Amino acid sequence: MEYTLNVLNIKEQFYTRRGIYKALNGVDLQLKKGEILGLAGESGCGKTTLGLAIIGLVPRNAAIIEGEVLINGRDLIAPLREYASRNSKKFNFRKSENIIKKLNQQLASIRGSMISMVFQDPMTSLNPVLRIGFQISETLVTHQPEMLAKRKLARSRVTDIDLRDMLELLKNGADEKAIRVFTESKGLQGIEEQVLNIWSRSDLGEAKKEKMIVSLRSTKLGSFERAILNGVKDRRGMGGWMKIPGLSRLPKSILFKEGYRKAVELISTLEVPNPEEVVKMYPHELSGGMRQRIIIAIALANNPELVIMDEPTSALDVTVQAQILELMRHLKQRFNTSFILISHDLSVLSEVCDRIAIMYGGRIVEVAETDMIFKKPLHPYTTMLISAVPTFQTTEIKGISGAVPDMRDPPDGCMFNPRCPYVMEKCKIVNPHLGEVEQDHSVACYLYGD
Amino acid sequence: MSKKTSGGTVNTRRWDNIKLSFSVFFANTAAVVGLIIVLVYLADAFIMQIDPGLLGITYANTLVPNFLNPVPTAPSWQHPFGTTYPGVDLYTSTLKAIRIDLFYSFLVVGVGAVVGSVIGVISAAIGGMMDEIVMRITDIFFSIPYLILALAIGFILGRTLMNMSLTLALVWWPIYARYTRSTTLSTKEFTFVEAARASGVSRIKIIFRHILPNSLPPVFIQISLDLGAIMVIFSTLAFIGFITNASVPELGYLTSLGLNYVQIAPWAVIFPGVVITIFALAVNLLGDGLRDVIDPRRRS
Amino acid sequence: MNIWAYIIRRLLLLIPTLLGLTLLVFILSHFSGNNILLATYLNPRLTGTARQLLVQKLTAEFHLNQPIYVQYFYWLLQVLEGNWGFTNTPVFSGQVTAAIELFLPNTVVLTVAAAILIWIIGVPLGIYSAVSRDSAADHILRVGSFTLYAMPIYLIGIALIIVLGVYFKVLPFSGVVSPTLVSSFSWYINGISYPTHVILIDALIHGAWGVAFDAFLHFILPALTLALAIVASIIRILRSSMLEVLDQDYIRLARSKGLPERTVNNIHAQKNALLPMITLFGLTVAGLLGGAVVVETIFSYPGIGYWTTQAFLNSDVGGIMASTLLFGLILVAANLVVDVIYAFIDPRIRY
Amino acid sequence: MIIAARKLVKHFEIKGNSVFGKPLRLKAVDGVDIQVKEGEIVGVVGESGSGKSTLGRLLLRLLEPTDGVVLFNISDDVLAKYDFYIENGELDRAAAIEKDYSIFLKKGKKLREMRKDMNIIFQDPYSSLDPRLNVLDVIKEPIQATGYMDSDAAFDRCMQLLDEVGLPKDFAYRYPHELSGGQKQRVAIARGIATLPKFIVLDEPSSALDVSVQAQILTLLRGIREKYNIGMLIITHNIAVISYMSDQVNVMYAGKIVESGPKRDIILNPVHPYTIALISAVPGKMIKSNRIILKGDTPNLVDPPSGCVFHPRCPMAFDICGWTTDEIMVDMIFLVYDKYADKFSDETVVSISTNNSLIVSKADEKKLVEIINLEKGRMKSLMAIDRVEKYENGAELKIKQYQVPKMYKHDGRLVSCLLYAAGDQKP
Repeated sequence: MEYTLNVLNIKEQFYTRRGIYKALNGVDLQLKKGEILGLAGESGCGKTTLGLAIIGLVPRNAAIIEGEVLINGRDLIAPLREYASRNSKKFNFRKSENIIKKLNQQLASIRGSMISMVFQDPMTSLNPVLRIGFQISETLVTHQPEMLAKRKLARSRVTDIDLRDMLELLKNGADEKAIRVFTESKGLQGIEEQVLNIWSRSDLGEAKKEKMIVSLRSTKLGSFERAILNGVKDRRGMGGWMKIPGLSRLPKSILFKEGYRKAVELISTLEVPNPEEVVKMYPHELSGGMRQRIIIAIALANNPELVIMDEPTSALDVTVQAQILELMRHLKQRFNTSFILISHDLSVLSEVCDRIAIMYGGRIVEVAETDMIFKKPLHPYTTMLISAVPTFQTTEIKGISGAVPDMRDPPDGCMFNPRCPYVMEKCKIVNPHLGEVEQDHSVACYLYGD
Repeated sequence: MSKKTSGGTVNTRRWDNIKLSFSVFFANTAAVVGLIIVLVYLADAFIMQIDPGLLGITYANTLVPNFLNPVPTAPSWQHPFGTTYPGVDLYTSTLKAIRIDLFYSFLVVGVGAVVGSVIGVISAAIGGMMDEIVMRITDIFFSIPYLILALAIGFILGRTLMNMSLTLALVWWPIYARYTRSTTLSTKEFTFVEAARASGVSRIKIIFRHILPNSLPPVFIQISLDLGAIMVIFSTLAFIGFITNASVPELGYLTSLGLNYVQIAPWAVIFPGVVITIFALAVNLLGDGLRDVIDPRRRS
Repeated sequence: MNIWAYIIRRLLLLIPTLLGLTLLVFILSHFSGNNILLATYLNPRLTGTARQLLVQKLTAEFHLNQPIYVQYFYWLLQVLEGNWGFTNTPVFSGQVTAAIELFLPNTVVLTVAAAILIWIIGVPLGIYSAVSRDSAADHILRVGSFTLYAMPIYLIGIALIIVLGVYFKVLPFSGVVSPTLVSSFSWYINGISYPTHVILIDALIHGAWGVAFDAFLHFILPALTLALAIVASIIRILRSSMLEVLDQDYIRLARSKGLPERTVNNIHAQKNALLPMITLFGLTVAGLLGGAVVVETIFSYPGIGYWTTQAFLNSDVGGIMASTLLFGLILVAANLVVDVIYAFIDPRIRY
Repeated sequence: MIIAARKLVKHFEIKGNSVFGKPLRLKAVDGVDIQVKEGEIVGVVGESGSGKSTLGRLLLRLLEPTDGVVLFNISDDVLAKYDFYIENGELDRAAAIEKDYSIFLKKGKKLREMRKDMNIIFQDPYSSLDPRLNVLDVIKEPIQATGYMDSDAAFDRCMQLLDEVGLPKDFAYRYPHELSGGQKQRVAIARGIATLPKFIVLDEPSSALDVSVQAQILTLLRGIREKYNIGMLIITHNIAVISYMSDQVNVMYAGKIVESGPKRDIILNPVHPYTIALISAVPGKMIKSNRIILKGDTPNLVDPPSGCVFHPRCPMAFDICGWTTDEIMVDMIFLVYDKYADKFSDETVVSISTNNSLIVSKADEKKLVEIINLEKGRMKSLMAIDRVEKYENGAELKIKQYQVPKMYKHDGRLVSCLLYAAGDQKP
């Protein structure tokens, strides 16, 4: 089985003044292509830490002492692990900071293009002093400059007749593929997505759409501009003179202009009203729901393999949460991207996830398909967690007695043993490993064998 | 009975807490150095007050000039810091001056802090028109550079040490008023204040029981931090000629004595200056360490 | 909210501040009775009956026999008309307005030069210190800025004098130009063509390159002292503000976008850390003006600050009150400009 | 009734746009009627900015209202009399009742006595306990401040309360920072019930807690209600919590109660379009099929929509729900310049002429009527266009006058929606 993401036995610790906080204690996780995996658990169970560890964003007091994060076979966090294994005794903030800086450099080409993340609080996640369009096009210019160049060049080459032909095709009910074939035959790759996007917009009238498609043809490019764009398109020069500060300004500004156009298309597919105006706005001018859409647009901009969403709806109202969840269901159909959806709210996960993993004490205690988790929960913690959530039907809810373990001094054996009603002697000694007890249903509990 | 046993556990828990505070503080080497230096200065001031003879000094309140040999001489065994015009031994003068400077700095901070924080608390607690007026008054004080304002007020009051510290207190209180006001206002926002109101606690009792105990500690830290800054400004005023009395052992004044000999006797200006700098530096380092201790974020 | 409405509101707030400022100066000059106010406006060169006559005239003009608030009103009228009284100090004796005309340009040049130095030195160092947190360079910068912050301004000045002026003898440290050169330019002596009152600039206007160079050498130490005195706090504040920004969610998002570390620091972090520094500029102006008093005194630099200390030491009430008012006005204006600029620059409209 | 609010209004003044003009008013609570019986749990559910927390604070007089009354500990027949007087304009008699029962008219000793009978438990246990007081002092505070018991008795009472909320006795000397979130909330509950009040406001009592702890806290609160018959008002955004806890439910939107009635009726069979959408938006597998996704965000409370506050987002809105010329103009502009741009000349201008009419210049009124009829289904605002008349070289659109919904009785509940206006009130 080919996995998009393969997390192997990852262990992470935080060094604090009050001792070593053992945040992750051996997490294994596999994710198939196009799958949505839910990650549930109470606060302090390590779900956010895991999400951040996968994308390599660790705080400076963290050490990953063991484990691998493989994305398409590439080990992302190797430098951190190697550093921690070399210095298992002493922890040095400055050295750790240097390692993290290096890691940030190394992962720059992967983050945003292969793997990206959506954070919990939309109010603080966007840079307050940069325009929405800038923040979206930034990630496009960094990872796909050639795509932007191609779009602009195609617009300069396309003729009125081509555009009218395409419009005719669309009016006659041609699908995406037909348009693609048409543009390829004319050598106009890059124009089709622009045409299709305008055509599929629901916030515009037909007359306006036609006008916009016909006016896609841009005025002639200057020969200098064309040379730059051709260079960017063929990935020539990107390594060399683009890096020189003064020289790179011009191509960058051309690309950013194009990025704004692409940003409009991106957020219009996320049902943001008036996308043309929104890209020129600053974050504080938008509501929380709209900001979260922008952040999702940033995450999806480069069609990544994996998007990690950390509590994407927790800060939003119920009706806005419903909007975002609806949107995610659309995205799941449209993009062939895998998602990890982190939430403390099982009911949110039940709406969109294919599988759900339950975390407790820095470990995954149960993974199964969504239906199975609710119909036939195996781990005592899962069972108790589900029965603690009030719903419209329930007349009785049960809390779980006891408190979450102090991860600076976690209990021996199974982390849940002090609160578990079925606790056995061996639960207090050795941690059970996560084993498959039924097809696609794994649990870490001695009640179901070793 | 139950009271006693639980009291025991409280004490151990409190002791753990104190131990943690100490370990946080002592982990910061710079802060510890700061603490030691501040203690040394305080000890010197104390000795000068109680029995200056311990350090072989007879007149703790005046400089002892030597008009037979008024020109500054270089440091030697007899004069470890050298001498300054008019033949004053710098080492003993500095020891004397530390007491004077510390005393008046405490006076400035004390008067300014008491006046300022009382006004700040009242302004925040009452709010409305009162608050607006206090804000405008402090605005006016902030619209003049403090050194200039100090000169102007000092000019009216007359040029003595006591007036100089009164002047600085007058210039300084708006800073504390603003600071206390802002911490008080932010404490007022906590829901425990509202909860107390819902529990029927009277307005005045809420101020004394809930708001003040939570908003004053950061003010106290700020005040102690200002001690260094005040001493610097105090000596600056003395340096540019606030003091007319020629025999007062004050660090800024000592520096100004050697100013005309800067080319031949740099030590005469360096030593008193460095003594002030070290104190201000130590207070800042100490304050940084203290802030670590009360800031729960930096604690963990 | 409309930005112009904010600016108008800000201008309206200026009225109570200005009234308060003038009232404070008036009360101060009035504190020991009418005679001090009178002294401000009494031409010190007059004697005898002429003096008597003037006293009578002033008493009538300022309504000195009437209640104090009436006096304040008439005093304010005089001040608005540009009649700031007389000053009598060793460095200048005559109309206060003439003294301001003579000294203010020098102070402006000094503080502007120091301000530029502060931002050129402080901003990159502060940002660098934060970005390379806990490195050796950061430690050195922190110790350095801590020490500078703790030093009295006069000690910084004296230290520079001892090192650069006395020990290495590369820079002069008194006055604005070498006394030996004074005789070589008649326009200075006669005071005929003296458009800016700043020798450095006037010499340039006259094409006296040698004088200009000499004046420039004289200018370096005061400007450097003033800059060093303020730059430490700029570095410290910028460092902590940058560190705070680097901890924000949007920086994490920028990293998760895969932006190069350089872009994260230069665009995402710096913009946010530097914006609030604009408001800090107002504080810098206060520090610069206060510092100028000390620096000008040490280096005998003929600016407002030097004049103020001379006035103070020579019991010249006209000089003291005029400079207090003048410094206040400059500071108020600077804060106004800062607030307006900030309102325009920061997209988050928070007023 | 233990507490009853009538026409409660709270406007907050915020800094305005103009220089000299009046400050803007944020209408947090705008004409709310609500009541709680002895021993009853009444739920208030709403999204952020609906004014539910402000309402809770008004009921306890932690805020002074802009208008309206809150009557405390009033028997049902006196309340009925009061309502009758108000309805028939006998204000003197109503005022006499207010004098006895209104919490806003109480002063001094009476006010303190009232405080004994009501209390609040806040959302955030982290900031609702003074970090400098230990648990014992926290719980003792209401007992001593209201003079409920003397100092010696208070200590025993505190121990008893700790036991009641499930905390060991030695917690009495701990400080808040030594407790977990759930334990803090238990302390807050102990403080809330210390004087055995008749009425408690629970302001999001479990929102800051994990689900396993939330379940403990909610069960504890229900137990306390059973035991002491305390009337409770629970404020939350979580409909499942409301459904678990309360007997009566009030749904708030933009400062107004839009639907109010017994829990069963409202949760299982909501009738107000907003309630329907809100309940269908609750995540979970069960009710996904016929979910209603509302467009847009909650309105700006400084300038709330006219008529029914919900009409701009309402999927069932019709002609007189509150459409104004501004709203219709926005949609007309879209139609004229965008969707049907090919049918109008470039010089066509849409403008507001009077309170209830729009002018579309240089346009054929027949074409306009055609388009309006075609788009009515999608653009609800167009329904408010009464008729189209020729006007100079263009057309004038006459707009119907909107109505403000009152609380209508419908199917065992009160609902503020014109759809349910009864016979004689029917528009």
